[in-house]
Amino acid sequence: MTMVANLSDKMLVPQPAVVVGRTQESPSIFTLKLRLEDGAAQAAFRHSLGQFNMLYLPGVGEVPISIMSDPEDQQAIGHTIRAVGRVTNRLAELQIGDRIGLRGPFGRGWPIENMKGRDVVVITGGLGCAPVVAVIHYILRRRADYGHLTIIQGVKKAEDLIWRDQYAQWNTHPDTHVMVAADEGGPLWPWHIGRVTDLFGRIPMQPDKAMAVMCGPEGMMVVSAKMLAEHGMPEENMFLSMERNMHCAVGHCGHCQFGGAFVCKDGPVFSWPQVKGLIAHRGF
Amino acid sequence: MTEQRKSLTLKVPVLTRVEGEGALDLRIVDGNIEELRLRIFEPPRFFEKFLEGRHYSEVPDIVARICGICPVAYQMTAVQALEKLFGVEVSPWVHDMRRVFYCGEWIQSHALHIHLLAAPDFFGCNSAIELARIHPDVVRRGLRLQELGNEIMALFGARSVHPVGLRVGGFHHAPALSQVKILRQKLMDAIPEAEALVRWTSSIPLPADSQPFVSVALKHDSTYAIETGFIAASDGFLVDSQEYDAHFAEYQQPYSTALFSAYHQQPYLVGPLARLNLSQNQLPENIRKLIAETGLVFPNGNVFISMAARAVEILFALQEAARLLGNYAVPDSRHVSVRPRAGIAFGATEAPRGLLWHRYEVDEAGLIKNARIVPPTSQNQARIEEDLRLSLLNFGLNQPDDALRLHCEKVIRNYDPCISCATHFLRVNVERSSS
Amino acid sequence: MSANKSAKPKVAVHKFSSCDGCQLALLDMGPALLDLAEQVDFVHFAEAGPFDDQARVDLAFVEGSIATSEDLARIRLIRENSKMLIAIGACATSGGIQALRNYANGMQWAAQIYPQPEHIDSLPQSTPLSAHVKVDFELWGCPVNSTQIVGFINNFLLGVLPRDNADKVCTECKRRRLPCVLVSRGIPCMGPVTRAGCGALCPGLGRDCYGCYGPAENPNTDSLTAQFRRLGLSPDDIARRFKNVNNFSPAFREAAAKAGGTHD
Amino acid sequence: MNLPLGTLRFLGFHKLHELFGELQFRGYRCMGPAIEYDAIVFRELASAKELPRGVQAEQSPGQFRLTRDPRNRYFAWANGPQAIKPFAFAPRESLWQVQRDQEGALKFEPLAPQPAKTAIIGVRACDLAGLALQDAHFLKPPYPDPNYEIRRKSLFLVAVQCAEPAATCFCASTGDGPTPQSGFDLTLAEMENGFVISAGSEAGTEVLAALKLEEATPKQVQEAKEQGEAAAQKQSRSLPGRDLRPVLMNNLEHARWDNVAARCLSCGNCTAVCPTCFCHAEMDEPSTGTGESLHVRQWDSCFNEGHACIHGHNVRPDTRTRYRQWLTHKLASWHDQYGRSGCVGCGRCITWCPAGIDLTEEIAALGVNA
Ligand SMILES: Cc1cc2nc3c(=O)[nH]c(=O)nc-3n(C[C@H](O)[C@H](O)[C@H](O)COP(=O)(O)OP(=O)(O)OC[C@H]3O[C@@H](n4cnc5c(N)ncnc54)[C@H](O)[C@@H]3O)c2cc1C
Ligand code: SF4
Ligand code: SF4
Ligand code: SF4
Repeated sequence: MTMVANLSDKMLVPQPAVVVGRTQESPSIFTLKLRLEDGAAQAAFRHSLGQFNMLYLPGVGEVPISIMSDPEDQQAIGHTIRAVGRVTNRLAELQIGDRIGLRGPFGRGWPIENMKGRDVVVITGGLGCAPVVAVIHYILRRRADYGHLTIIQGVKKAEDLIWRDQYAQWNTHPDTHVMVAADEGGPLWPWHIGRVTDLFGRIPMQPDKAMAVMCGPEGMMVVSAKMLAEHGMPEENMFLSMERNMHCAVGHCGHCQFGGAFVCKDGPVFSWPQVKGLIAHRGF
Repeated sequence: MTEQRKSLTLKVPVLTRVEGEGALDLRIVDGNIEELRLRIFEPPRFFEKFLEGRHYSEVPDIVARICGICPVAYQMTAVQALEKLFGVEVSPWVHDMRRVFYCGEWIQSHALHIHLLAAPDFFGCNSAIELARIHPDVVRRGLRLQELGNEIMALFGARSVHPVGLRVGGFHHAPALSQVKILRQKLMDAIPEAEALVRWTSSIPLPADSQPFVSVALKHDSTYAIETGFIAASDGFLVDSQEYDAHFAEYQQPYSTALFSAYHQQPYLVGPLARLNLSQNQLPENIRKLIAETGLVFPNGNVFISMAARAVEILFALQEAARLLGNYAVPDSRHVSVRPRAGIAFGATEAPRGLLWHRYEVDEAGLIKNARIVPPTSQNQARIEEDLRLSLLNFGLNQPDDALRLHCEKVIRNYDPCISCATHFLRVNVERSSS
Repeated sequence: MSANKSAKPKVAVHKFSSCDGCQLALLDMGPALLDLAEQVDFVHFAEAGPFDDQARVDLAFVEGSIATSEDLARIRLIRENSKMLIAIGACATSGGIQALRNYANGMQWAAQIYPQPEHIDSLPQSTPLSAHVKVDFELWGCPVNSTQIVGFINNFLLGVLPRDNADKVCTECKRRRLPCVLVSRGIPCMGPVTRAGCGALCPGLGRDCYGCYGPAENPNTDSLTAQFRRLGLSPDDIARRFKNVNNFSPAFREAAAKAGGTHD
Repeated sequence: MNLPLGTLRFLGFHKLHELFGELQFRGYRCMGPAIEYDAIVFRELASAKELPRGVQAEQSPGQFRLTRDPRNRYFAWANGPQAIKPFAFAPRESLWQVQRDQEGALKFEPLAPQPAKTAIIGVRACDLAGLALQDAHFLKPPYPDPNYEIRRKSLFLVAVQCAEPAATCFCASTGDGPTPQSGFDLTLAEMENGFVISAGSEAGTEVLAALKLEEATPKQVQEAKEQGEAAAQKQSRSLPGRDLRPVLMNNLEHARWDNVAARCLSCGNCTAVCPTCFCHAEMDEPSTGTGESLHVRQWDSCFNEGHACIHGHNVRPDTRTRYRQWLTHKLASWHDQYGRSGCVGCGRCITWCPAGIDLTEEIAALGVNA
């Protein structure tokens, strides 16, 4: 009993934040730019890539949402959100000027510094996955600092791929390859039909030095990690972002436990060796 | 003057501000009432059947569901009937606290009836919410009293609708002294409010509409009867609850899912006015004085006075509960042990709306073989129709439709009919002949 | 936020076969009822006065079970007229205590009871609303309490549905720091299979829960039945535990049938 | 005047009321054992006279029965359903509130509890061990929980050595009892006509000094020691004290999980009575028409539906995975988190499980030998 906590600790009680920008990315996905109302707090806000905030709708509830904006952007905090349920559907109705609560940043993010100079493989599945998109943006903005960038996305059906233009646009960057696979293709589907893992043989990388960042359905990440290992990537170079139920975000409420780890503070980004023992087990 | 109307059919498809759903059909032909029906169409709920095969200990939780507004009445009548059959003597503490518990229901139900159901009629309002715009203090006072009634019930039963504290043999739980002290203080503080309520209800101008009828209620020689007494009628009749059947008969009308009831072949009144008509001299001194002061007179043949009668009973129930809680102590035991015995159990108590009668046949294992429950609204049904006829003639059949309709509703609401109670399932003793 | 604050939401309260107890969650609120009436517009609430059973509304709270053919037509109309339909109470969510007649031949009962059963309009079964129309939210309990209804309205005013809580009564019992009476008194508490919401009223009085909030999520009625047997209950006793206020909910119905016994 | 920590004194039964008096004089309300619904719980006691003397309890899986203690002692009962947990980690409390004004501006305000200073009399060694684990969890930097901390600091703990462990106790095997070792302000060992008493904190030594007691005789001290050892010997259940990570985590698909799931009610009673379980849920309670909302937290359990929900998917939808989460967290992953097992051997989850599930038996059935 040594620490005396400051009651108004911004990490435990939300601070008012105002919506300063809003973009509809797809019918159900939108991006909010938020600014803490307290100017000093906004100026002091620092996060690292892969961390998340708790966004709070008064009277409704709090949800964990990854921070999308560039860590060097101090004007606003960006969040790309998919409207899926009670809180996020309501967040989708926010307009510029509206206020919500925000606390954060929480958790451990991507080892972005360690990736410098290396080939990077980004693997995501299902619908667009915010935490890795932030990595893509980050690298593309500092293109010269990184080696080959391969973006691999798997979807079930061709129509599930959102941001088609975005993928096409990423593909135009130097040393950047976008590979998309759909289990079921469709007319004018320019990419692979089949499983994502079919594409692994074609990743331009120096496997022993490359790093992988993954986010998406856990089953997909498990298969991807195994395949990458088969292609020669050391397990400790693979990272993934996990999602679990979260209420407090500071390791107290117990909901996000994954074995001995609290995803909120020990993650959400983990290295593959940290999680590989349990991730395949239904129930953890 | 409007000319004498030839014929009129008035239908009120759903009576508002009554508990449960019923309708009124009125047909006037050539200045005569050809048809007048209080039509209760709620589907029957067959409670007596549900009770068959149940253990006696389950009865309080089941019969409560007959009515959300007066569950205590059903629970109390049932447990007392069963205790009498089983030869169970409850402790004085249980006895007193049950009366307090019952007072809570009277306060709650009466305050609800006055403010949410009946009073708006007398101010040309459609609801208490509208009435609150004209008389906010009156309505708030009424709702506070209602809340207090709920609190008393919750003290013993954890909630006021379908409370869970009563059992055959006593209570499940005794509230802590500290809780009782706080509540008692609130009751004391509310007494002046209840007095003001009596004054207010008695100051509301009422139609002069005195009618001859028999009042039936429980009567007790030393207290104002609530949970115990003999069944009495204003014609001097007095019997034990066991003999109810010999004097009261139920019958069906094709338009109603609630049975009608007759006392010696005639309609009769049960409820607060009937009680005051029979037992006003059992009220404490100060209440009788207040009654005299306000000009209220009992016995009274004007059923419109029922609202004031309820106010008087609220005051009485508050005082009575406060009195009984005065020397409260947590008892050593909250209930006595019960050993079932085969036989027939009878019980009667005064539900807020009037006499409630139960009869259970029980086997030696304590399982219910059959049950009969006669709720107050069934008993009032015939009287309501009779009143409507007399009252309409008195009011004048040539009044505009709306006025007629409103008058009928007003008359019906006086009785605070509870349709949920009435249709809990109904049963008549009819001789069925089969060929 | 974008919620349209200009118009108060229109609310209807309807009643079907019931004891009226669930509507009391509103009528028993005390003066707070008047404050609530500031936030929403009760356009139909027969027991409280406002009558407009054909009104188009944002929220319809419906008490009672469907028991007559007339009920059937009425609930369909209410569904059509309501943006959101909320079933309140055991009657509306599981058929209520009157669903006990579903186990017998209801019409036969009517014949035993009424001299002229032909005047009684009664469907063969008493059923929950969800058997006939789409229900947007269910508030369980016999009766529901004001916290549930007002909580629903408060959430609705914020543009969301409340979080559903289908945890067991035990969770509330333990938060109240009550000793478990099943363990300390050996009485057959239904808490472990019953949905939370009442605040563990019965164990709070030292007695057993009798399941009036209906089945909880993931209820292990088999295990509880086994425990009741160990406490000395007969198959009949056990069947009756489940055949109570929420007898027609699938979980309790099945448990009662499995318990065996002769009670019907 | 303080005494050196560990000084042993003797408090005769006739002086027990002085302990209450001294604590009350120092502004503590005294919480002690009381009988409620045929169980032993902690309630505020006005004086030592209200202690239920001569009460004992027989405990077995799913059953708790009060009995008479032939020796008429004060603390012959081993433990009741409640540990210290609810006093520090409230079952339900508001954390903060928010107010939205007409213009839509938000104001957040933390809500700090203001607990009365509370002395708990009759704390057991297992409870102290449990509290130490809760401290480790809630007070861990960088975000110590302020509400927990405030409540925790309001406590003064009077521990009692267990002389009569229940049949469900196994604290000896986990190394947490039956004699309190640390974490208390005062500790008592009940003897024939009084208590050997000593202090474990500054606050405790002050109270002890103020009581002006005789020193305990070497004989009394020896007897107390032997009583503790004998109590440890009496325990019939046990749990391997070692790290069970390897065995449990290698048996995640064992058939026993299905077997226990068939019996488990998934009611969460075990987690509620456990002195170490810390899971809680947060939620919001908007009020009507005022723009105000409370942010509340309350005890949650890994046996509850919402514990592991993520959108459109429940990570632990069934009892098998929920029970496995509970047992593997308690006995295995706790080692990763706090360097030891999360079980302190109090046996509460065994007694208070309405289905009588016994974790020591489950562990054995999973093939783990003591
Ligand atoms: C670390 C982290 C980062 C995330 N980043 C993003 C992001 O950048 N963009 C985005 O759109 N979504 C993100 N999510 C998922 C997002 O938190 C959920 O979609 C959201 O909580 C759903 O809430 P709801 O009330 O709208 O949905 P509902 O389905 O109504 O919620 C139901 C219940 O599940 C819980 N819940 C549902 N999904 C999650 C979840 N994934 N994590 C935790 N609890 C959940 C809720 O708390 C609630 O108890 C992230 C989740 C985590 C854990
Ligand atoms: S659910 Fe229960 S309280 Fe509600 S109306 Fe039906 S019987 Fe009455
Ligand atoms: S008393 Fe009933 S509700 Fe409470 S914990 Fe025990 S079984 Fe559950
Ligand atoms: S404890 Fe059970 S029976 Fe009692 S009120 Fe709650 S849900 Fe109903």
